[in-house]
Amino acid sequence: MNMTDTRFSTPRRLILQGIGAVALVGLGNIPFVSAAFAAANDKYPEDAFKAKTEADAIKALYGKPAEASDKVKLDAPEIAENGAVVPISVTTTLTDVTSISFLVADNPSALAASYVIPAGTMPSVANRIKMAKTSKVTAIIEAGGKLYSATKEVKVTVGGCGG
Amino acid sequence: MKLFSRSLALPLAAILLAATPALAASEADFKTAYAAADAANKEAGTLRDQWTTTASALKDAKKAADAGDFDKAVAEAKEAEALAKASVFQAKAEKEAWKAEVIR
Amino acid sequence: MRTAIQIVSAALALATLVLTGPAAKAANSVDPAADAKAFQKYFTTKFPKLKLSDFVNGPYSLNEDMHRQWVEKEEFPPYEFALDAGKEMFSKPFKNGKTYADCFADKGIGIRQNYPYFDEKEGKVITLELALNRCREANGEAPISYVKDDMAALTAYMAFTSRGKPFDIRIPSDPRALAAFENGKEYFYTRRGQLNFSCASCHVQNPGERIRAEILAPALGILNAMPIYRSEWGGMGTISRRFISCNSQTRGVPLDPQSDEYRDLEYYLSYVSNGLPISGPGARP
Amino acid sequence: MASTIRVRASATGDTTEVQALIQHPMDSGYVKDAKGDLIPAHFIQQVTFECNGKSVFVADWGTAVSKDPYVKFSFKGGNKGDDLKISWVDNKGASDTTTAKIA
Repeated sequence: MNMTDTRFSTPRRLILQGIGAVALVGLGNIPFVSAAFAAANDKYPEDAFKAKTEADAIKALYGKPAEASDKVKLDAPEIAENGAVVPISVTTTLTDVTSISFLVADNPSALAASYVIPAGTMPSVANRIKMAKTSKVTAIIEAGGKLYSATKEVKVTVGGCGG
Repeated sequence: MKLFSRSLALPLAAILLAATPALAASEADFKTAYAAADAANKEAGTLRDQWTTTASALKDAKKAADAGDFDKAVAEAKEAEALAKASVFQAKAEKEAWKAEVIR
Repeated sequence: MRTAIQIVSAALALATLVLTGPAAKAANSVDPAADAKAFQKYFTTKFPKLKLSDFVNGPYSLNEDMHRQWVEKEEFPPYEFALDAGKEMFSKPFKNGKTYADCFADKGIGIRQNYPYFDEKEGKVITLELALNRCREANGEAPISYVKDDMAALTAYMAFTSRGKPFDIRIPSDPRALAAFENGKEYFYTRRGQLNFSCASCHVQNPGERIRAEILAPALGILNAMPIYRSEWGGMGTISRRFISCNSQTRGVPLDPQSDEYRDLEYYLSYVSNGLPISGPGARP
Repeated sequence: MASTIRVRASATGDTTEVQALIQHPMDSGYVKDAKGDLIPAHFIQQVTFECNGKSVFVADWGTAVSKDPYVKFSFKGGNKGDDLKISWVDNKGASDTTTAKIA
């Protein structure tokens, strides 16, 4: 792997490239979208983002519990280089995915980001989030109307020798 | 490891110096203590090695004096002086000491 | 009170004696080339697995977890906006119609690796940041801050046009140039601030070690990625800003940006990294 | 004024990979400024991505998304040369839109 990638303009074929291009079989069938909860349509889920705890956020957003699943591949650093920019991404082999969310348990409000995944869009997202302190980070994937999750702990502290 | 032995000597010395005033300090006491601290800090400035902690101790001293609490003001000024003197000592000591650390 | 200060000086005197005793070899003959060779050898021996050019990535070449986070950021780097702003500023003419390109060799493109240089007329080190402000003043414009975004954007664009080119710092056989190099070296190894650290304490004795969330970068190649977008600052930082923040980290009062010590320090650090490629602008924790 | 949205959209086969970087302070409302006063919350709440009039991705963001936010995803059904329309709106009602061609 090329350690110093100095070609700025051309798109990079780096190890993270694989995450974006996860081919998903069986997308042909049109999923019935029960617009029961905000996550399904495009309205901004205001109260989910206002919820303090993870449980409240998930309830407000999806209205059902999530079960851990090894089909949800959450990629997060062990020690964040800086709490302000923590690269987090998730991908899955689950099919019929309609929504993906990231939650940080110990942030002032747990829900960090939530994504609507229309039919035809791959079930994988990469983004950069902020973490107040060391905390469990959870990715939730809504597939076929059910919730699946994966959790990792990310250590966060300030840098430097104090000043 | 030499990195730690030296850096502990200085902060410890500064804490040792929190003098306890016997009788209530007056504004004059504060002025002399502050002048001494300020002079030492200026010398550190000429040696290009002032400490941020000296600056904040001087600021606290002035704030206490403005509030009329001259006991606290003198104590802060004394601490500022000690810190400033330590920084002057550090700068002078380092005039030679740095050569020992150069990569050869 | 008096006795307390004597205790301090006694303890320090003892510590200094212990240290300077063994290495009392006189280092008064200034030989930059030998310094640079020894400097690079120290780091390549300390990190045998790294190629010389890897050192320009600082902490990211010394820790796999950090490296992955860096690779992710480099996919679409946060300094993208500063780079575009810098490119725009660089070509926007001054009130007198001239532009920065008129102040620099090769119109300012692909020349970052030659900075800082020693100006024999003035007898002092000229850094890229100083040259940019001088160009503004020569064209009737007000100088800009050395630590704020505009200067970082301009130097980001100029660094970008030099990406991959090896550092090529020259020391003319002018005694004042040798003195500037030596002055920079002295500043680099001098302990300062209440925490009593020198630049070398962290970047020579402890690169690759953790200092809370961060991994200390090796001193070799430490300026190659400048200016840097630091997550810590949530914005760009010039070399001036980095020196200032390093000083205050050790509780030392920073000097003014572009003061003699800082320019000479940049001269020393750039010279000993000759041959390593420019990789700025960079992203850092 | 240059757009605040930087996009890279490249199609390989029938899968288009999209990367977006948006210039925005993303203030969470929990941070104090130098004087010690709280910087009011100012963050992008929703970003919509449409290709040929069809929504391909919607991002709902809270106060924990990084400054100059970045997101990457892929979708099927986009071809080289198609338009990808991206627009965001923040909690103060400000917004920006840009249209990029799939490379």
